[in-house]
Amino acid sequence: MRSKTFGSFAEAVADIPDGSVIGIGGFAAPGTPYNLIKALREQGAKGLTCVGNTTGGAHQPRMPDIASLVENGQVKKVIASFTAATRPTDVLPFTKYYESGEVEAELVPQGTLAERMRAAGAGIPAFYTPTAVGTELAEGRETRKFNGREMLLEYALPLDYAFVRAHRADASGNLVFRLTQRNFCPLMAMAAKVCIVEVEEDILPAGALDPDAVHTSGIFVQRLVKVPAAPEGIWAVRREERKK
Amino acid sequence: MRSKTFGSFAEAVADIPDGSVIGIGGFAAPGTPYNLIKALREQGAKGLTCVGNTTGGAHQPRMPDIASLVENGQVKKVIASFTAATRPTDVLPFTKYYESGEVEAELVPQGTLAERMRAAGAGIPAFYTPTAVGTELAEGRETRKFNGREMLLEYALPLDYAFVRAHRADASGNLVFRLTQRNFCPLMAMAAKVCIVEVEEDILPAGALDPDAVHTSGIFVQRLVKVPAAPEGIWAVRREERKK
Amino acid sequence: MSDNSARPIHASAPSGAPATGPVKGWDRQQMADRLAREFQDGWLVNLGVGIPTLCSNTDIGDREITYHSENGLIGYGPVLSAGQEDLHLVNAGGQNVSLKPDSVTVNHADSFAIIRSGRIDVTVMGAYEVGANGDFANWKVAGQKGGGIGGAMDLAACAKRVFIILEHVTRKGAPRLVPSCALPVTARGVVTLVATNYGLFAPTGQGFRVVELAPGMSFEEVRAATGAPLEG
Amino acid sequence: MSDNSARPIHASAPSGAPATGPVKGWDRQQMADRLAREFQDGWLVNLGVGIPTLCSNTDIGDREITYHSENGLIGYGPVLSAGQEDLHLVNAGGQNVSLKPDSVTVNHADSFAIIRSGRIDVTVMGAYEVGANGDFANWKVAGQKGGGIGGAMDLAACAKRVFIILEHVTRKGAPRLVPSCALPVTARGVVTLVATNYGLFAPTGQGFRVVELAPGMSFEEVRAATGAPLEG
Repeated sequence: MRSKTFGSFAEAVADIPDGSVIGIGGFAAPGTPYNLIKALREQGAKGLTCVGNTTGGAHQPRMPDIASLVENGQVKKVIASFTAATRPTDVLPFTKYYESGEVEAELVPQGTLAERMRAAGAGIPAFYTPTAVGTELAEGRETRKFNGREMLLEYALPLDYAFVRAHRADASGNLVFRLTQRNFCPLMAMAAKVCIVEVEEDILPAGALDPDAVHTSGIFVQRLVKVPAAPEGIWAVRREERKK
Repeated sequence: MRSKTFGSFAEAVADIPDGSVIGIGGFAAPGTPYNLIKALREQGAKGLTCVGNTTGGAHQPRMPDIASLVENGQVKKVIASFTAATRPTDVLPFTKYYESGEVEAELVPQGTLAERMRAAGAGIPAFYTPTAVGTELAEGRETRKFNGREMLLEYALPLDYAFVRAHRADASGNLVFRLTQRNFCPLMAMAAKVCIVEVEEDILPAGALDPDAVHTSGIFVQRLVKVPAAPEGIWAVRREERKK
Repeated sequence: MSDNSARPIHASAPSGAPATGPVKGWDRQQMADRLAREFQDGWLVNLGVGIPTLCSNTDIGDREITYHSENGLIGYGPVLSAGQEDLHLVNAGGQNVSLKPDSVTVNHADSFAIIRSGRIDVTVMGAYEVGANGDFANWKVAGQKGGGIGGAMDLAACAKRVFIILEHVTRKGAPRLVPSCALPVTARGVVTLVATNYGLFAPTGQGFRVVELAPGMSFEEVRAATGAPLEG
Repeated sequence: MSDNSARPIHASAPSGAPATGPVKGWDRQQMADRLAREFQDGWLVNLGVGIPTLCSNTDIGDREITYHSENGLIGYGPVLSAGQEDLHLVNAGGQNVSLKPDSVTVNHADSFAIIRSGRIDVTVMGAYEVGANGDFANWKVAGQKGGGIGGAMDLAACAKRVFIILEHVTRKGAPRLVPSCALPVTARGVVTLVATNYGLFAPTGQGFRVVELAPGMSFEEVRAATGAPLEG
């Protein structure tokens, strides 16, 4: 089997061209591919469309997130369920770039965002959902009644690349996530042409994972990079900071 | 916690009314709820709509299957991906009832059948698919082009009841399937108002299953019945027959 | 699953109103408690970030509630203190929660399948405004470009019941219970129960029916602070 | 993953044609072998029930092929003999197959997500008829009410390539390679390669191009048995 394992984050993201559409997994910390985002910031690709639940929070210390790519001038557009925090007093690093018009954004309800990527990965070009009917997000858009209830037409959201973080992987790219680390990650893997995974544990030989307990099949996974020990592994930084 | 465990298959199916829409899990033998089908045949509900991949094969010995409910006069309509075998010389027990007009049938491509139940369980009233475009199944139906490709509109398929067979379950109804036993079972559980499960192993206390390795959450599962040892467990019958 | 029953009920002053001598109105925990007492045995409940989270502190006896978090967590227990937490396990607010014996994790599409298919018995959310017509607004403030939706629109459109917790008036004293929302709505006609620091209310279409007044609040006082007709 | 390389190539007589002295045409295994040799390294392959299953017996050297079975099995190995089988593990034909080290199971919706999203590099199926226009028919015979679709329509509409294996003529000698199908089609314009007992052919729109003739078959002989123009 051709190895899917890359020796560094830099190598794993080296060929990503300008203008790519990249899904960034994670919900809060779990599943967020901090190392891959950091590598992409160093790689420098521009004109990116980044898809994620959020653009990153206002927490200190700052972690590598979509907003950090925005700050680095690499992002043209963001597709997310937040362009601002729910609490008006929390100011997200991203928000000013959007408000000033430097970066475009498409605001999508979280479940619709997940389902649009699942649809892309399932060959479904479009589907109907009750979510957002009657809101500003549905203005001027196509709706249709099913069983008397108005539904909004939503389109698949395909990705060029998915960046995800998994707990375990085998050499053929089968992935297992731990607890709430899973979130958007399997859907982004399905929706993407190329899925790049940062893996917390040592990459296992094929056969080490229970076939019934794999969350993402290796047919959706092209590249694996082992997360090094702290402090390079980044995660630990936040853990240490939290202890203070 | 209110117990979801029933003492017998008869009790678990006792209240199923005439006219119910029932999904029957399984693909070939794995996942097929033979014991529940047998109990439903004894229970006698009529005017049923049965949903499954097939109506059952021509194999001997006959196992409890949708066709056996048809033979018993309980079925009004079948929704399946086969009303006849692919090989014209294989005559399915069901086919003659359909050809004579005694039972209606809706023939649905297998992936569309799975996705229609998944949609019902996911609150998606309808979706578009490339499958069956340009075929007899699409005649007179609504299609639409996405990215230049013609797609067929398909509707969610909700169920009143799902009958499935699982390998392990805990007392709260969380299910784990083994190997290809999973097939349609989790989708039928999602699509149904009431999911009834025949469980191969002893029903486990809550906490015995890895939360990351559960295939169907207990919130989709209402009733559990432990499959008794052979020969009551039925499965073993076929295994023994095969050895002859 | 009332694991939180031993937790103290917060006894802070009513928020949004000065603490003046005798108890007047509900504090944040009491607003949450009042809604939580509506939860029925066996319900699947989704709690929004902020005050709604406090509903899980309420003692509701032996009623079994399963909490659903939209990031793919079905069934979870109390927030854990620093050092005790599992960093792979967070609720929708990013708090490190604990597992229950029957907890299950799923991906985001499966989590919202549960929401969209109407299996959430109640979602409890904060809001800026609630309309007498059952609309509410909680994702965008006036004049803002974009906003913060998260899972709110999915939950609001699809849960069996939508309960709202909010301060009865703004900091400037303007009513938050209004005939119809001025802000962009999150969903239309879905709210069935609203807890404020002044009491518990039900939108009726034309106004708000008083289900219960908080201690020390008079009907007249609440009517004056409500933007839509108050029904006794 | 050519685990089947040690298996003998079947040496039965060409099916659908009498065994007359010198070798003439391909038998079922040889038809399957010829298509399997088109499989490229790394492909994800779905084999239909019947003759297509024989493709997994073919020795294609060190090319790694992953077999997908629509009942939710990604990666599987040879069919096991009675007594050795795991009754929870079947392929799409209901045969008890074996696991490979990287095998994964998924549910039916996830299995068809793989198919519908175009990730199957090739699906190999049997058919009653193939049209020069790339249509094919394999789910319903003439005059039949209903039929047997299974996963064929999903696979045919969505796989990157559709290869067909069928006897060149019917038992009555009528051609199965025709300008366009008389039977209800499974999908339109999708077939790129057809193996028959007479050789390997590619639909061109107007006719069929001969990619390779089976041993002992002449162009003229095949042309006479083909319902659409044969191109050299």
